Amino acid sequence: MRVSVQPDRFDPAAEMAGFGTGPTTGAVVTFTGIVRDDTGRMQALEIEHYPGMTEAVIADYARAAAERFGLSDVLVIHRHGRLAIGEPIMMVATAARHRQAAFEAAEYLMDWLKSRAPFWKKEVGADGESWVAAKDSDEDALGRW
Amino acid sequence: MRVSVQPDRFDPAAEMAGFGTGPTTGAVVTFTGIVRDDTGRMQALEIEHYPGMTEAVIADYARAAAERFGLSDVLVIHRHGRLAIGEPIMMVATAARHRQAAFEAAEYLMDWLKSRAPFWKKEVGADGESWVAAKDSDEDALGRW
Amino acid sequence: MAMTDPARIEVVYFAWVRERIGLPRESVTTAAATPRALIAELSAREPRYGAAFADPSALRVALDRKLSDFDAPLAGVREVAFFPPMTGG
Amino acid sequence: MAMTDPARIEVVYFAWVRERIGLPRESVTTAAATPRALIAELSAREPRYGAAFADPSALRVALDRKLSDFDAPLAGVREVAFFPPMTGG
Repeated sequence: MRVSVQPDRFDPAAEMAGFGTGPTTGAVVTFTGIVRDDTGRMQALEIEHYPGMTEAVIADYARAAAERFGLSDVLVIHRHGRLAIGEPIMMVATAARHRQAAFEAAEYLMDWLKSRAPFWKKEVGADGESWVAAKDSDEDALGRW
Repeated sequence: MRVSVQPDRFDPAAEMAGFGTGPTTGAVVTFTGIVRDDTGRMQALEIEHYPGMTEAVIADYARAAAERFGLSDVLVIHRHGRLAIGEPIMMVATAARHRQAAFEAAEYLMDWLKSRAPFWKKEVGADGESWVAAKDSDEDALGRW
Repeated sequence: MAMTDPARIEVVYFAWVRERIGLPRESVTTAAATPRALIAELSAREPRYGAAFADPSALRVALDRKLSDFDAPLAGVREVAFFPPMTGG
Repeated sequence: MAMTDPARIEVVYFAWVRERIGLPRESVTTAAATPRALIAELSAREPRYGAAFADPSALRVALDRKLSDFDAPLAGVREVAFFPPMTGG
């Protein structure tokens, strides 16, 4: 298990190399979130977080996912600070015996991190800055777990 | 969109590099299937396929997934021939605006390829060879789509 | 058994169907109108076909490389494939 | 308002709560027994707190870095954080 909360850019492909090797792994799922500009006017994404709490919350969910879905490995990387369009924001990787467990664990982690890890996103654009509002649908997604 | 049916080993991390770049991609999901030895007595996995039909079936499902889930990119690699324990069997990657579409498209592709792409797996072990039987649960999984 | 004008068809086998029949493919001249009629005709020939085709519910059929069913018309089809349920992914 | 013995607590703000209050953190000596009592106390001080805390349902609170609720006891807590709903992932 590895958890990293970092300002530095990372390379999802490089992080995937060597992840989930071992004789009991039959399935690896990765999720990468990328800074997207839907308006054509965004210049950067600024991510604030709660140092100390962030790492602890992510590690708790990573451990919970590993236990619940029988993972042989789990990885979470999440950035903070100022990110340019197209840069990776975060990544989750899960390794399990079977595909369903690997998929479910990755979605479980994404759903919980989205609404429970103390990060706050602000879009910085040509027209000014605005905090990204939490979506009801993200909170609702937790109901399935 | 890229589809490859090949005997050669591939590196999932290297395949992920450069996948799903572009301003409308906010989420990338990858799935990698790996040869697993549950018994401790397996020596290799042999995969037979139906040349010509295999490529066409995979391309059809990749196109269907791209349309249904609004993918900005999709990749499927599937090997045939003799594979050693720990080697990647196949990989699916999906790129979309949002995480739910990327996850669902990857699971959709996996579910359909599992039961509809003309591959047949045989486990080669110290005690002999045996064809892997299709699971009812894999056929049942198609009901959700 | 449903019959039609005799035609030359490539018949292709995979996995344990191939192993039981002992051939990956063969050309067959047949008047069978459907895959079901074709496996009946082949099964009458030699026991190895009977062993491969004993339980059609354990088999799948593709006509010209498209998954089909055992009662689909064979007219105009050039390649028929018989195989067990797929185990990809 | 629920009160307890006055204690020195670190109060931490994030995102637009931090921006409205104009501070990332401050030490507060308070007898408030709960986060709800604490925001009432702070809101009475200056309008910028009132602006930040106007709608507690739009806020989240963490006590010693664990997500909690506005009616949890503050006794023994060293760090209280107020922030909007998280937008990670």
